[in-house]
Amino acid sequence: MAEMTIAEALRQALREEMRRDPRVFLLGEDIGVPGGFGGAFTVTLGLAEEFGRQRVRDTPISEAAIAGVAIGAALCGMRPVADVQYSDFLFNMMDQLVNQAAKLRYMSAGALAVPMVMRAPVGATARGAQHAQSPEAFFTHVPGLKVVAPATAYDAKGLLKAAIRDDNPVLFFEHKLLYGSKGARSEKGAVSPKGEVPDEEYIVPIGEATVRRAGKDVTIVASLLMLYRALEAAEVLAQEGIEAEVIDPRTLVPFDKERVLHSVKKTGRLVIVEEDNLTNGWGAEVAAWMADEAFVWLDAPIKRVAAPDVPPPFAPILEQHYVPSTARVVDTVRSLFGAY
Amino acid sequence: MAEMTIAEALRQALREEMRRDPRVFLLGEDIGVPGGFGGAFTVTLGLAEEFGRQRVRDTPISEAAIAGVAIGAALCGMRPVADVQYSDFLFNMMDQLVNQAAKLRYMSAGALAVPMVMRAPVGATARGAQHAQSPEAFFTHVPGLKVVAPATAYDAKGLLKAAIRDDNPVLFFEHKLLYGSKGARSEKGAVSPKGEVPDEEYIVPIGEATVRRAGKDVTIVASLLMLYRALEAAEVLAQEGIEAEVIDPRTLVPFDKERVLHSVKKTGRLVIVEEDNLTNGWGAEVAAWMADEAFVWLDAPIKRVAAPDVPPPFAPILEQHYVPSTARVVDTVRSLFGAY
Amino acid sequence: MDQQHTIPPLKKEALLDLYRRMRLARRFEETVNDLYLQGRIPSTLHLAIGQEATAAGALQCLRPGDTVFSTHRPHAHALAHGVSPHAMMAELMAKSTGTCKGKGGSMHIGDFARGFVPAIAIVGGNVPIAAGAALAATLQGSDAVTLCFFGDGAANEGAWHEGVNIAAIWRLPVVFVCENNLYAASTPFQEAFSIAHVADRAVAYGIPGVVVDGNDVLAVHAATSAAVARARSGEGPTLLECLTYRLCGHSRSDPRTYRTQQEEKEWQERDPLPNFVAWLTAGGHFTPEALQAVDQQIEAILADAIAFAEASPSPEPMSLYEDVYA
Amino acid sequence: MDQQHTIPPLKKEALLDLYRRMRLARRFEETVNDLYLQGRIPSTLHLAIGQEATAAGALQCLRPGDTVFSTHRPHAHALAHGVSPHAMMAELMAKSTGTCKGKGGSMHIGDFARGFVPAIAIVGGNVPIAAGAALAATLQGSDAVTLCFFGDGAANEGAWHEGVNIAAIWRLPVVFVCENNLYAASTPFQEAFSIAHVADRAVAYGIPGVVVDGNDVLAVHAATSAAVARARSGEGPTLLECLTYRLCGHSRSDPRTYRTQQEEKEWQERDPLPNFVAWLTAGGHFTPEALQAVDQQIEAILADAIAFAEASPSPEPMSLYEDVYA
Ligand SMILES: Cc1ncc(C[n+]2csc(CCOP(=O)(O)OP(=O)(O)O)c2C)c(N)n1
Ligand SMILES: Cc1ncc(C[n+]2csc(CCOP(=O)(O)OP(=O)(O)O)c2C)c(N)n1
Ligand SMILES: [Mg+2]
Ligand SMILES: [Mg+2]
Repeated sequence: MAEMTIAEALRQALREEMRRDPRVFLLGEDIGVPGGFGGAFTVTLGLAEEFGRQRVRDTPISEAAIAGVAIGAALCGMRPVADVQYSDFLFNMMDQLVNQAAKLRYMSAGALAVPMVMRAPVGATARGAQHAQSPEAFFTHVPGLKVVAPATAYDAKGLLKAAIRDDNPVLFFEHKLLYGSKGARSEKGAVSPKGEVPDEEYIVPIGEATVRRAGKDVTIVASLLMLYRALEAAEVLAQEGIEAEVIDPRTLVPFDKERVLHSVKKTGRLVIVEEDNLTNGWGAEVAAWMADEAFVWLDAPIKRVAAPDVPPPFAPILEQHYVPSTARVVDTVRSLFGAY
Repeated sequence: MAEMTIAEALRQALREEMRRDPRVFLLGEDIGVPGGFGGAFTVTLGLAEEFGRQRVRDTPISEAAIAGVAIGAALCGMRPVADVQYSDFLFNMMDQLVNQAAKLRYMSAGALAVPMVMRAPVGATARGAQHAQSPEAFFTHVPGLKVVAPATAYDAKGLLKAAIRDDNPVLFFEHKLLYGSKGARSEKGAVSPKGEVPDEEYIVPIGEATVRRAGKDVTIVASLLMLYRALEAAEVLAQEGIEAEVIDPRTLVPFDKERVLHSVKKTGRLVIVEEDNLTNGWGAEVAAWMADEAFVWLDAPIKRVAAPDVPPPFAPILEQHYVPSTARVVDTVRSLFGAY
Repeated sequence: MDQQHTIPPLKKEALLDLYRRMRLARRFEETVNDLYLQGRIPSTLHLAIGQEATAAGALQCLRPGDTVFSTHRPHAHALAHGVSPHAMMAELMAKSTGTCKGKGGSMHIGDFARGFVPAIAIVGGNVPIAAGAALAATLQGSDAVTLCFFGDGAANEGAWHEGVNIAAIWRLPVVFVCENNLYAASTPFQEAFSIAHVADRAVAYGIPGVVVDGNDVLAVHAATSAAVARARSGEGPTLLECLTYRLCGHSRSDPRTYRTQQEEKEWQERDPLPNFVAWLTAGGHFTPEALQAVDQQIEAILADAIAFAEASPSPEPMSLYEDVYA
Repeated sequence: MDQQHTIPPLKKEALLDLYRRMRLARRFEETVNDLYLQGRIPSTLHLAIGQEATAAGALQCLRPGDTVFSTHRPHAHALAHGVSPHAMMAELMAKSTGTCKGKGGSMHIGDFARGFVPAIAIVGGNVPIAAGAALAATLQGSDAVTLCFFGDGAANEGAWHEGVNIAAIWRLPVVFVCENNLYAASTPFQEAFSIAHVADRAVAYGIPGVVVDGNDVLAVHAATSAAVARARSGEGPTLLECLTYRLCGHSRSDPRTYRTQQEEKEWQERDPLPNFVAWLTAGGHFTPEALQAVDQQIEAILADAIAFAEASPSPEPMSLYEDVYA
C-alpha cells in the first residue's frame, strides 16, 4: 500500500500497462517533450524517459489528428491512450469521437474494434469559458463509447487499467482539482485527495458504482469533484439527522443503474449532483430513469444540483456561484424533507 | 393562404428575409451552384438566381469554416444562415458551435452578438450510421444556443424567420422525411406533410410549444417526424378510449416547460417520443424536469420512447426497428394504464 | 513534383489483372445502378464510373498486410482490392450476408480481413485514421503500407490537413491518393481551391506531391508504385493526385446539370476502360477474345452475386442490438 | 515569398508611437507577472514578453473600422491596439470594470468597440471567424481589413486550414499574422512541422507568404503595411510569418526547462525593445530623455491602472446569469 495523488496513480497505471503490453502507447500535446510538463497536469511526467518518445508521442496541436491517429492505430492492433489538454478541446475532435470511434464497430458489424482511451481533464479553475467545461454528458449520449470518471486515486488507477484493456473506445474524464498536481502545475482551490493504492496489481471494472457513504434517508449521486461536495453535505446533514447515502457512479457509461435503484428503493429520495450545466446533463438521464423505474418508490421529487445554464465565467467569485457548492447540496436535500 | 411543403416554406422564409434585410445571406456546400441541387434537400433552389452568388455562397467542404465564417460575419453585423448538408457533420464544426458561437457573448460580457442560424437536416433514411443521426440533444446542453425543430410548413416558415431575426445563434433542425423534397431529391418513406401557409407575413416565436391534439388522459411530447408517429398513436389510442394530448415543443431551447407542465397536471401521465438514442436525449431533460416539478401530479412513471442505444443501422428492416414506430408509442402509452 | 522512380514494366498477367479489376468495377456499378433504378437496392449510391483506372492502378501496387481506406464512393476501390462482389451486392441489398451484415450499406463497404477498412463516409475523416493505421505498422516493426483514397473536396477538410501533417512529420508509411474528379458533389474544383492542383499542397507538409492522369491505369500504377516503395522504405508519405472524372452523377439520380454536356463528352472520350482496351489490343498484348473471356467471367460473377444477394436473408431484427460494444 | 511593396518611411511621431506601444506592453506584462506572483491576480497568464515588436508593428498599420483577432496570449496585441490598460488590469483582477466585466479573464481580453474582438483561446479557432469578419466587410461594401494573429502551433489545427483556404478562394480582406515563437507550449517548431516556415503553406492556398524578423518592429510594420494594402485593395489575404521568441514562460510559472539557456541567451540579445531603443537613439531620431518621458508616462498609467483595478468592485454574483442570450 502506498498513499498517492490521482496524478501519481494515473501515472502508475500508464507505466504498468506500458510495461505489461507493448501495444500500449501514449499520444498528445506536450506529454513527452524532454524538460517539458508531462501533459498539462503532469500525469505523463517521466514516462518518455522510461519508454522513449516512440511510445510517448508528442503531437502537433491537431486534436482531430490525435483522435484519428488513435483510432487508426487501435484498428490495427495497438492500444493508444490519447491525451487532450483540456476537455473543452474534445469538441475539436468531435467527428472522430462520435462519427468514427463510436460507430466503426457497428458500421462494420463487428469487423473493426477501437480499443483506445481518450483522457480529458474537466472542471472549472478560473480560466474562463473555453477552459472550464465538464463535457461528460455529450458523450453519455453516444452509443459505442464508454465514459469513465474516477474520483479517487484507487479508482483512477484501477479504472485506467481497465479502460486500457477494454476493447472499446473509452472517454476517461479526470478532474483538474483532484489531480494533486504539484509545483508549477498545482491549482488553487484543489482538493487533491490522496488515497491508498495497493502495491499489487488490481483492476476496477468499468460499470460498477460504489457507495461512498451509507445512509437511509436520501440518495445522492455525484462524481468527480462533486463527490467531495456531496460527502461534505452528507456530514452537515447528518448533524441534522438526515442520513444521506452517497453513490459515486465512477462510470457514466455503462451506468450502474441497479446500484442507484437499490438505494432509492430504500431512501425514496434522490438528488443528483454534477458540475456541468443543468439542462441535459448526465444527471437528467439518471433522473429520467428513476422517474420511470423507481416511480413507485419515490417519496419526493427528484432533484438535481448542477451549474446553471450559463457558460463558465472567469472571475473566481462568479465561478464559486457557478460550480455547485456544498451548501447548495445541503439546501436541496433539506428541501425534500419539508413540505413541497 | 397557399398549401406547400416544408422545403417550400423554408425557401419562402429565406427569400422573404433576404428581400427584407440586406444583412441576411446564405452559405453552405452545394447550395447555389448553377444547375446544382439547391442544397442536399432543395431548400435553396432558385435563391442564387434571385440574390446572386455573393449572397448565396457555395463553400468548400469545410464545416469548421462554414460555422466560423458565419460567426465572424454575424459578429460584424451580418445575419448569416448557414447550411450543413447532414446534421451528422455538425460534429465537424463542434468547436465553433459550442466553444465559439455559444460562448462569445458571455465571454465578452455582452459586447459580442452572434445572430446566425445553422440549418441542419436530421433523421434516419437508410444511409447508415454517419448520415442518420438526430443530434438535437448535443445542443440542448449548450447554454448560449437556441434549438428549434419545426414539424409543419407553417412552423418551418414562421420559426425560420424568427431564427433569422434572433440576436443569438440558433440551431435549426429540419427532418429529411418531412421536407417534401421533390424529383431526384425525394425520399422513400417520406411523410412530407403539406400545410397551409398564410400569404401575409408572420412569425412563430421561438420558445412556444403548441398542442397538436387535445386530450385528458396522457400527455405525449414529440417533435419533427415523431410528432406524426405520436399523432397516429393518439388516433389508435382514442379508439381504445385513451385520449392523448399531443404537444409539439417546436423549440427545444428555450423549452416551453409551462405548456407541458400544464398538460401533465391535467393528465397525470407523460410520454416523450424522440428519434435519437434514448440515453441523454432531450427527452431525458423533459422527464427530469417533470420528475421534479410535476412530481405531485404524476399518476404513473414517466416513459420515453426513443431509438435504442445503438448507432443508426443501414438496412431498412433494421432502421424500422431503430426509429420509434407508432406501435411502440401506442404500447408505451397503454402500459401506463395497466398495473405497473 | 517529384521525379517518379522507374519501375519494371508490368507482366502480362498483371496487365490482364488491371483490366479485370477495372472491368469488374465498371460492370458492377452499371449493374447496381440498374438494380437501384428498379427499386431492388434501397438508399443511395455513389458510383465511380469513369474512375476505375485510379482504383485499379493504385491498388495493384499493394501486397497482403497493407491497409486501404476508402470513402463514400467505395465500390470501385473495394472491387479493385478484391473484396467479394457477392458480399458487396448483398450489402447493397441490405442482406445479412453483406460485407457489414446490412448494417453499413453502400458507403461503408469493406473487408478488414483483406486489409480493406469498411469505408468512412465523412469526407476527409479517414485521413487521420489512415495515419494512425500507418503508425501502428511502424510501431509493430512491420513494413506494411497504408493507402488512403479521398476526393478533391476532402482536401479542404480540417481533418485532412491535420492527418497529412502528422503523417509527414512522423514519416509514416502512407500514400494519400486524391481522386480529383473536378467536382465535390456539384461544386467545381476551381471554386473551392485557388491553386491548380491538390498535390501542390504537398509543399505545406514537406512531402512529395505528384500529379498523374488518373484515367491512365499504367500511369497511376507507376506513380503509386513509387509512392508505395517510398513509404515502405521508411521515407514517409506521398500526396498523389490522380486527375479523373466521374462519368456518372454524384449520387443516385443526379441530373448533372451543373456541368456541360460538352465537358462530359470530352471526358467520355477519355473513358479509361475503352482506352485501356485499345491499348491492350493495339499493343498486341491481348486479343479481343482474351478480353471478352474476362468479360464473360465477370458477367457470370455478377449474375451469381445478384442471385446470392437476393437469396440471402435480411438481417434478424435483433441484430440491431449487436456489435455496439465488444 | 512575395516581394514587399515599398512604403513611405515612418514619421517621427509614428516611430515614437511604436516605441510607446511596445514599452507599454512590456511593462504591463512585467507588472502583471509580479502581481500574479504576489497572488493579486488569479488564474493563469500567457505573457508575450519578447514578442512586442510583432504586436506593435502589425497593429500600427490598421485604421479605425478594421478588426483584430487575437489568441490566448492577447495582452501585447490588445495594448498595442489601444485597449485600455485600466480595463485590462481590472479584467485580470476579475473586476466588474474589466474589459469583459470579469467574465472573460486574461485569455479573452478585448474591446470590440475599438475593433479588437475579445480574444479567442481555442488555438486556431479564431482563423475562420476572422475570415467571416472579413467577409462581412466585403458584403457591406466597406474597405475594412481584418487582421488575425495566431501562433506557429495554430497552423496545425484543422480550423486554421479551412479558414485560410476560404479566405483565399474568396479573396477576403484579411491578413493572417503568425507569431512564430519557435514553440507551441513546450513543443519545438521542428517537431510539429516538416517545413522551414509556416509561410511556406501559403502555396497551398495560392496566396502570398512572407517571412519577416518579428523582433524588428520596422520590418514587421513594412510587411504588414503591404499585406494590409493588398487586402484593402481587394487582392485577398496574405500569410505573414513573424519570427520571434517569448522571453518568458508559456504560462504562469513555467520553468522553461524544455529549451536551453544558450538559446534563451541568444534571443535575449535580440530582445526587440532595447534594440529598438538603440536604433531610435543611435539614429539620432530621439534623445534618451524623450524615450524616458514615454517610460514615465507608462509607469504612471500602470500605477493608475492598478489603483483603478484594485478599487473596482468585484462582479455582482447575479451577473453570472447575464449575457448568455441577447
Ligand atoms: C464532412 C462531410 N461533409 C459533407 C459531406 C457530404 N458529401 C458527401 S460526398 C461530398 C462531395 C465529396 O467530394 P469529393 O471529396 O471531391 O469526392 P467525390 O464525391 O468527388 O468522389 C459531400 C459534400 C460528407 N459526407 N462529409
Ligand atoms: C484547440 C486547442 N488545443 C490546445 C490548446 C492548449 N494550448 C494553449 S496555448 C497552446 C500552445 C499554442 O502554441 P502557439 O500557437 O505556437 O502559440 P504560442 O503559445 O506560442 O503563442 C496550447 C497547446 C488550446 N488552447 N486550444
Ligand atoms: Mg471530387
Ligand atoms: Mg508558438
